Amino acid sequence: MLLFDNIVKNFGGVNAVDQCSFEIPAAGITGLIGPNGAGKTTAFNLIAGHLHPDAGRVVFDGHDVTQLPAWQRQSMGLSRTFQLPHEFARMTVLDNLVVAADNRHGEKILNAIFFPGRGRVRSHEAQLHARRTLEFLEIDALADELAGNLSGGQKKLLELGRALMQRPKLILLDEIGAGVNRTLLSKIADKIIALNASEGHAFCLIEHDLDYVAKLCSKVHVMAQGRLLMSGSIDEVKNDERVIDVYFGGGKYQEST
Amino acid sequence: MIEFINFYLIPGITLGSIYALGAVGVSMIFGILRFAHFAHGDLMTVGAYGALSAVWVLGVSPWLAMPFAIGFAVIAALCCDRMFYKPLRDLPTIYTVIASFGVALILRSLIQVLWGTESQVYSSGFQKPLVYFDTIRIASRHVQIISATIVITVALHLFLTYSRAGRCMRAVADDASLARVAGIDTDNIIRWTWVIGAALAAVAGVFVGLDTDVHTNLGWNMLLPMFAAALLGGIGKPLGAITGGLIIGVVEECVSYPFFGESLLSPSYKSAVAFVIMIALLLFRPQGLFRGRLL
Amino acid sequence: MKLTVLASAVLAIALGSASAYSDEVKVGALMGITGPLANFIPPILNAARLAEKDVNDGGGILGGEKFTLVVVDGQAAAQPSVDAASKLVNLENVAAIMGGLSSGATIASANAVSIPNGVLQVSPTSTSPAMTDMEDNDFLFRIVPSDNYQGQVLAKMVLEEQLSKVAVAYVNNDYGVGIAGTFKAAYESMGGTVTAFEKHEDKKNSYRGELATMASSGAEALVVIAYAGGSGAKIVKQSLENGFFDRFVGTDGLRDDLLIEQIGAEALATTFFSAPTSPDDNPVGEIFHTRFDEEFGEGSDKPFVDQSYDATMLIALAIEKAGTTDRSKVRDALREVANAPGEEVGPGDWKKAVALLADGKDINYEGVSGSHEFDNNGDVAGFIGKFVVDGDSYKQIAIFK
Amino acid sequence: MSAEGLAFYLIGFLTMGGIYAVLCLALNMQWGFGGLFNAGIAGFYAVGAYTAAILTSAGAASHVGGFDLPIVIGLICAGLLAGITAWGIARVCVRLKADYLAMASIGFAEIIRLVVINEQWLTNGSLGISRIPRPLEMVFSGRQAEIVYVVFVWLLVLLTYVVSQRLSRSPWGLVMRAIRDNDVAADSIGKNVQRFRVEAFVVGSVFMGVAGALSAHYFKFFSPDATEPLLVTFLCWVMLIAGGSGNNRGAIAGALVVWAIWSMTEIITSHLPIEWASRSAYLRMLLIGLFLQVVLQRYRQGLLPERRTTPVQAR
Repeated sequence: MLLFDNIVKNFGGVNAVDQCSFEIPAAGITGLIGPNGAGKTTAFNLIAGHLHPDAGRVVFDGHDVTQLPAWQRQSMGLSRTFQLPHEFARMTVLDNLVVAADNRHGEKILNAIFFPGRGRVRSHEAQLHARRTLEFLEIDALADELAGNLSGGQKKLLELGRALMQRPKLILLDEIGAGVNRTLLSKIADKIIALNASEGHAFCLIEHDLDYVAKLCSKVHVMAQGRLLMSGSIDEVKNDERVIDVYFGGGKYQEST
Repeated sequence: MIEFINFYLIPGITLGSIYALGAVGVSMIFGILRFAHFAHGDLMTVGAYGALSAVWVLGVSPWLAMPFAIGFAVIAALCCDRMFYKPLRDLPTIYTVIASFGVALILRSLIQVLWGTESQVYSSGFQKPLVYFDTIRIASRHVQIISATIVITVALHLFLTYSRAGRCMRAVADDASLARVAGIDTDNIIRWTWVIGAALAAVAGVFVGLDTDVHTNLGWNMLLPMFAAALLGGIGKPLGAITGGLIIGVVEECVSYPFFGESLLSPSYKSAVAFVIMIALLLFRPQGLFRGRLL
Repeated sequence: MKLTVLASAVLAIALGSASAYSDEVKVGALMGITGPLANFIPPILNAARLAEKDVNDGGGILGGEKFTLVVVDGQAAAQPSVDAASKLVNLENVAAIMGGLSSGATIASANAVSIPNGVLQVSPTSTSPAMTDMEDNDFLFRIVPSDNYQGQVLAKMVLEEQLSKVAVAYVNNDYGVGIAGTFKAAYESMGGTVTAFEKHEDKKNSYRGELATMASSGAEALVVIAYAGGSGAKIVKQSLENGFFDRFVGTDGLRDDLLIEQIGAEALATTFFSAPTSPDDNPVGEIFHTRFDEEFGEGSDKPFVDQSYDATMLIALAIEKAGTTDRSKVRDALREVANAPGEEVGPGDWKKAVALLADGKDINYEGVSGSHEFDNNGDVAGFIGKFVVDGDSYKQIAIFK
Repeated sequence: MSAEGLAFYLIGFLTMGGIYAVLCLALNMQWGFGGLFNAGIAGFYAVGAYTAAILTSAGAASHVGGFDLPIVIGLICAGLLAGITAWGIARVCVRLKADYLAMASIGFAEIIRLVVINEQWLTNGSLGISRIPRPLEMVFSGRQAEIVYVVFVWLLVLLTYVVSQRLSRSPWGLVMRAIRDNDVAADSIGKNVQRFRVEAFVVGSVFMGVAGALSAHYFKFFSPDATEPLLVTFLCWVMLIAGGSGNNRGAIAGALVVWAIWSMTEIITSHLPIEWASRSAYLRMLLIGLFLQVVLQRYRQGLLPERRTTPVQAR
């Protein structure tokens, strides 16, 4: 599904991502873990197109998307959520989802001015879809609330819902669990598993909580210092000496992060 | 060539010195308080009129009146911050920017009510310039302005490098969040920013009055070149702002020099120079020459 | 909503106060108090006040009623001038409007307010040639000659001084561009050579670069068409300091006491100025200036002071002549009181003028700034005087017609 | 003062107020929907005004112009040219963050102003363009013409309002709001942020050009002093903030209320004794400055705050 191929990204002399390569399969839920500063979020930004690599290439669904801006990758079926909530604060929850739907005709400015009817059907569909998504995520009661007034956890759900609106092939979840209470967290996990099973969305998620990763992910990539440390099942990863060293050991990887 | 130095370069450096002193405040306020302060030019005007009052009342020379200029401008700046900017500090900066537009209007109208609108001079008459080596002609007030700017620059550099307040200011300008973690008293830093910014603006205002005359639009007319200077030097870099001011001043004066027989640009387009530099910078090197902060 | 309440309260108060007096004759003064011309305003306003005072001290207008000037701020720009003129015409119900200082403000307010509402407007200072052939139904007048005129006279004056090569530095606004353009055309057609012709913005601090270029063009003198309080004094000062020019020719904008204050009379010994004036057999200028300085302390030599007084006085005379505040009658009366023939009256002669008018005699106002004979376009030909510096003031030495 | 006088004052007031309403609606398209901090309104206003003036005025020897074209064509061209200018500027500038965009747009507006006052062959420089016609001038004259023009202006306010309302209720408007709230997230949901911003900047500027053309026809004369940034850019911002950015009716209400305050404060100050005349004008400016601060601190939402309901109604 997605190939992260030999990517280098340099910020002011520091290689945040350094010749890192991994693959995200078309089915299943992939985890991306690593200590703080390992370059995980940078990798996500590179995949989603919010950053562009200094070297290497990103291949998505068989297309080289390295040079494409984020919005084009999204329309190819690549969605994401953010580590810190990026809601549209002054819009209602429902609109936050509706806007994410594709409405090519309605979004043309000349149509908006001269043919306000074009795109109306699509808007109607998008609203229905948005309401169904909110129901599925169990936040439909908040549909008319301004998104800025939501709690941190609710915003995470909102972002997940927004990412689902264009029926993406792959969804990147950046610390979906951070700042979310236990109950909501396991609810989110259930939703992700359900979505993966029923709708066939592939997921890749960054997460610190290894138990959470274990619950969700079939395969895990471990990053450290901008490089891929290893890949494998969660059990393999948990028992790997290098990983333990990075996470707990104060070994050679710790110093530089 | 000697004509170029006398009539283009030296006036350019003088103008640049004035821009430079004004731009320091713009740059620091932009870096620390994170908004474009549109009333900064009018702080210059407040300073110039403060000195004018002292010249009138006490009959002293404008140089001795400088403390009054600084006092007026600093008080004005601190009051405006307290009354108009502080209540908006937690909002998006756009509100503060618009507020500063209003403050510019308030300051200017106050000056017009209190001092009237006719243009004034500190002292009348004209002096023949000093002549060096039979060729270089430079007005003594230009010598004074330029050397005073050098002294101020050195003092500012020492303050920012060696005093605690100065180091804190630089830290906040570089990275506000980091500075907060390090336990820096932000309110205090903000106060220092206003004091230094306003004081230098006042000095610049008095310099304008010394060089030409004092009128109520004096600072407002110079605002955009000062912004350009602050951007050129890099936001939050006081010494960068000084360099930027000098560059803008010199370039503005020198573009109309007939380098190749024809002047590069009609003098009536002089003011466009600062804008062109500013726009080019925004597009190609928004961090400025000295790697300033990007907002 | 509170704002709407506030706005209606403001309106209510205003309406109340507007209708409070009724036995007064109101004339609007459309000034640019704030805005780019702000630093010229105080003496101009004082001159209008002096005219108001002269009328009231001389027994009032229309049989003893109070003559009141309503001053509004047009900010020397089109939008606020139109708005201010509309208030004068519609709310204050003025009989006529004195003003519009910059041509842009005058033309816009006349087009949008005075002409459609049929109100006489007399501008004391607008010099734009565009005003000459406006379709104004004869409601718009001005008492300064169009730029076309002063420029031509100035050219004659310069040639008479044996200056055949001059450089021209002019400020880039309607005043500077207008006079400079006609000066250049006239001067060159009479055989003079303009060696350099540069416009400038009046907010700059240094003009040394332009001046150096102009100095090297071989000119014998520098013609400065700019306001002394704006760029004019700076240009003269910087030229003298650096030895670019030692001889200057100025217009009424430069002929300002401020110039002598800043430069000193000595350095200006060879400099001469053109300015609209009155014919020499009408020595009212001197008396007026003395009275003005007694009343207000200073400022009689500032630009446009004379014109402001004359415009206000002419309007007052026209109202008296019309015998009513009816707007179109006031307009019709203006030419009659301003133009010859008729018994001559001057500034301060209000009582005499009223008496003459009461006797049914024709009068002819000869003002401080000229004799004001309006042509069909509402323009005056005017007299241009030649002035030189005399001590700390100016002296008229010749008159051109 | 008579009822008739009051009526015609109100007509004059509504004409200027209407022109400001168009400007304010245009700014709302840029700032209210799109979060674009345009501080160079005066520049687009000038482009529109001069385009209309040059195309519709009677002949003149001193500058290009005198095409004597119908006013409608002048208006359309004014909008188009302002839009094209805005497109050029937007292509390079809209990616800048708010404060930087403000500075860049001020810079461009100043350059436009310098071109206008210096290129005499084109604009007649500081002497201005005269003999600009008004609609139906042949038929109506005097006070009737005032009434005709106020109707004309408000028809264009209506047009601007309809366009603005359609935009804000369309999916395009929804995306614009999303971009305003969070451009990175809008990018991540597949919206071409750059394209939308350029569109918003251009469409707003088109109407700023139209507003410029309207004032040129109103004054029948246009010179650079009518493009003073204080009177165009600054005042327009105060109007939008006071009226409620993001709300089209708020933009119109803000334009009228602030113009009323701007205009009516003078009715009081002009009744002060004449010795006060020059001072009171500054006191008035001072009051307007303070009024802005009060609005910013107390009534930040404006008269009519942004509506939160879903713009596209589900049926």
